[in-house]
Amino acid sequence: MISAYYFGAISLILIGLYAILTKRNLLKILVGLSIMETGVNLLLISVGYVSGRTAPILTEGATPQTAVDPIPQALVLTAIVIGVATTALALTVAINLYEKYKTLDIEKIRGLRG
Amino acid sequence: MNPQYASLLIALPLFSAFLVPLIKRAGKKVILPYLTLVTLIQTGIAAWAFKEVYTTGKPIIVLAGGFQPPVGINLYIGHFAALFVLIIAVVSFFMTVFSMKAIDVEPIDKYAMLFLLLMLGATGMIATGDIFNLFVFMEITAISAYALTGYNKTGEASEAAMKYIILGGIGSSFFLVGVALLYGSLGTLNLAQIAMLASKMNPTVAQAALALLVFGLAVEAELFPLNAWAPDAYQASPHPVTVMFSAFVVKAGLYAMVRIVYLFKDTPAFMGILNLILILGTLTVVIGELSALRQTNVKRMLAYSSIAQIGLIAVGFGVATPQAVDAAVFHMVNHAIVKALMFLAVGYVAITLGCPCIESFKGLGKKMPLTAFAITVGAISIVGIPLFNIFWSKFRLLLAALQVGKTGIVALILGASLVEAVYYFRLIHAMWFEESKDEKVEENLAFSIIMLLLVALIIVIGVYPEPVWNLVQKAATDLYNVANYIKNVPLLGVSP
Amino acid sequence: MVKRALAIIIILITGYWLANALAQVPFGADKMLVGKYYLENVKEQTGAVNAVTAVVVNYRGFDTLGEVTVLFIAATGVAALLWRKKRERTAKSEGSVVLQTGSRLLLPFIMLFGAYIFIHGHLTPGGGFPGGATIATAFLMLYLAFREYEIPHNVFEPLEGLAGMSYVIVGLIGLAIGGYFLFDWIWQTWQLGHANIGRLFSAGFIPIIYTLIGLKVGTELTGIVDNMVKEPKEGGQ
Amino acid sequence: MINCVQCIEYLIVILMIVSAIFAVEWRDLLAAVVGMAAVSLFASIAFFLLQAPDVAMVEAAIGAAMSAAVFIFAIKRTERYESEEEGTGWWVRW
Repeated sequence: MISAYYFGAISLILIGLYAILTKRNLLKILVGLSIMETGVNLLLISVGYVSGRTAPILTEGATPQTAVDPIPQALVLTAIVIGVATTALALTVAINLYEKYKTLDIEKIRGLRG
Repeated sequence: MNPQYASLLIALPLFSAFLVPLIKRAGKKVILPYLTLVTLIQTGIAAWAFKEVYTTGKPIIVLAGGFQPPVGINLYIGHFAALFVLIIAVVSFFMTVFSMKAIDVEPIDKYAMLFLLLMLGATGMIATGDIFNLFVFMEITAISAYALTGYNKTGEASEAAMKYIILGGIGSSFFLVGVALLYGSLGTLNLAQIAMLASKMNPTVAQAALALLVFGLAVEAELFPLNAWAPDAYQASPHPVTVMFSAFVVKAGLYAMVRIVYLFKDTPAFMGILNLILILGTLTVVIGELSALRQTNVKRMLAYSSIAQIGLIAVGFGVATPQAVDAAVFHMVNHAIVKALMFLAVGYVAITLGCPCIESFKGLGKKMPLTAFAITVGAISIVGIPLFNIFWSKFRLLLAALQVGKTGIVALILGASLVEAVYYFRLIHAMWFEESKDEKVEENLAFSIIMLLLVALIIVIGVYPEPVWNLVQKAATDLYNVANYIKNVPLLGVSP
Repeated sequence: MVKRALAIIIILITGYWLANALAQVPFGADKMLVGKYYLENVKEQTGAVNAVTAVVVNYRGFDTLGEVTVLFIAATGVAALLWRKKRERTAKSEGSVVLQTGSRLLLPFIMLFGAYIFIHGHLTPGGGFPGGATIATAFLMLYLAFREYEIPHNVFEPLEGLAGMSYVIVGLIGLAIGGYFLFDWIWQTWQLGHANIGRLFSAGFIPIIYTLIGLKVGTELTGIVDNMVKEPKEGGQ
Repeated sequence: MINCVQCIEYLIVILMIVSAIFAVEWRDLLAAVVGMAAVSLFASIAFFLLQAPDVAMVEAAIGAAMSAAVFIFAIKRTERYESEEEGTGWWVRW
């Protein structure tokens, strides 16, 4: 039996992948990419979770024995920022493409072919 | 000198990139000379690190923050990393000179920043000793590469950048899932410690994690299913950037992949992953060579050829005997030199004559004799004619494949060389034996010197391969000998 | 339809394979190795109460430097790709009176809140990234409320570069004083603030770095918004 | 036996998946972006339940707010509706 969070994370990754593989609208593909990244982040956090423990903030009451793993949280902080950076750049490129081709349909954008 | 100063390899490009907005105030003219100066200093630091590593025979371990490895992040500048950091710095230096002529699209200051950060990303990918830090550097490389690909702001450039971004996004997500699996079963992110604990890992998880990591890095390393971006990006990006892609960005990706896979050398998951790399590499070679055959745009043709060569290197790493790894690393070095020369020359032709299409190359021997000569030497070398450098690496690769009795790979290498011969001799024929009515063009002195330098390097390595071969063998041992790698990293005693 | 079916099949296979591998990584089990070391030593070694902050800034400081760089690249890339000779804002209508007055009124408070988030990063959840994003939201609000508004570019661009440079310089001072890049010289060499762990003036260079990160993230995100809002003027390239 | 915390967990995961499906399937791109922001918000609650308040804050501030804002600006400069044709486009091609 797989836990609810794992299930949610894998579903998000697969939904995002589905959007990337089948959609034709560029912004839709980027929405898919963004959802996929959220799924990956959720997966990383759930890997670091330890049942019954509290957040790794060691004020009164919380000891090292009762805190969850801080590393995945640090990793996800990084991953989220990287994700938004990629998204912003991708949208910029999409704007440039729209100015040139007046469409966001990837089937109609075919300047380069070998 | 304190070996920790090797961290300047990372700190210097970063600092200089952040300084550019202030430099810009002094005027647009100073930016490119400033870029040249920075890469020159970087080359100096890289040369110092290279000398240090190869004279003492010990890798430089940089501890960030002064924490010992599994706790803090470490940079591992071993024989391989030292060699490639030097190559990266030198190629970047040449490309800054080339940029002065080749880049006329505004805004130059942003170009300079992205250029420095692309160099930084590749350096970091090769030097780092931590798997998540590798991801961060991979993203630095990738995102600056996206921006530089689209830098010309034409429709084609934006399209290529878009393809690259989408594939890169999929790749980085896969990579992170792989990292999550690895971390979930081992509890550490340090490469040396992963290697130490690898045998304790559940084989199913190890196999899945490795496959995901290989797929994630295949975007940067241009292996088959995820390299659709490469020819477009090579064709559409500014010429100096194309050189950087081909000369070291790909290699950094490939190195990272091989480093991670070899950490699992003693586990049952290893053979399966090697087969995966072999299959991907073979497909890359076949498809790359066949696509190169029908190109009329020379830059795009070179791009496909570059992809095919990367496939050959991947096949060498997939065979994974010490000899094959030696040969693959040798091929990496040679390919970096040759492709830097080729893309530089073709880019130079494109900016002088307006287009990198085959028509510009007709009668190039009359118009730009020196450039045509450089392209010819590069082409002959890639095909694998004796007395040129790539002959030796292809030859060693053949020997290594024969040693383990994989005749399929022998056939692959020979077939690839044959196809290369066809399209490169077509180019050479167009350059020397076809007429053109255009005037002779004055060739730029700086570029001529760079090109002649690279040509000389090709021929010197071709005639006396031994010194470079010795260097390369040390570098390859660093990659292959994982036990030594674990021993060299001063791991703190954090154990279960 | 064939291709779509193919895509669905590929996705299902991937999902099954992922789930299979993940089943071997039990949810909720204690898998810590390095993490345990961090939790046990974080207070003595860094002085931070929030272990995540200590990991982000101290133990894995290199990652954070890279992360800041990634955002910097994105901001630079957006500016490079949207660069045109002449650009202007094309909003058709001014914001309503409520929006305009409200945003004027709220601006200082939002910025204060952002600053609070990044200065207290070592004590409470938060830190430079959400703090910077909060500051950027304040400017986003100004863009929405006023049709003609533009950020002061000649302050923001150098500030962005300066904040990044200062981060590298703090790291280089560590290299000069302690012998390691990004060494926490305030906490480990000068030993400032050892007496007040859990209060504001502790945790070595974490507050300094988080302030720099906050400024940098705020200016960069605002720069991205600014570039996205302005459209090329008709006739200008 | 299902206690209340688990109810909330299941509820959030289901809501997250449903909004992801809507985000992918809605033809109005503005609505799709709102769906994407909703995914981020629910993920942020999930992070909070998984004892990661730092990540929850960053996800809410950067993942949901900033990235949705940037998407909306991009939609303003391009077009709002996805075309009606059924898409089977493969971006990845040689």
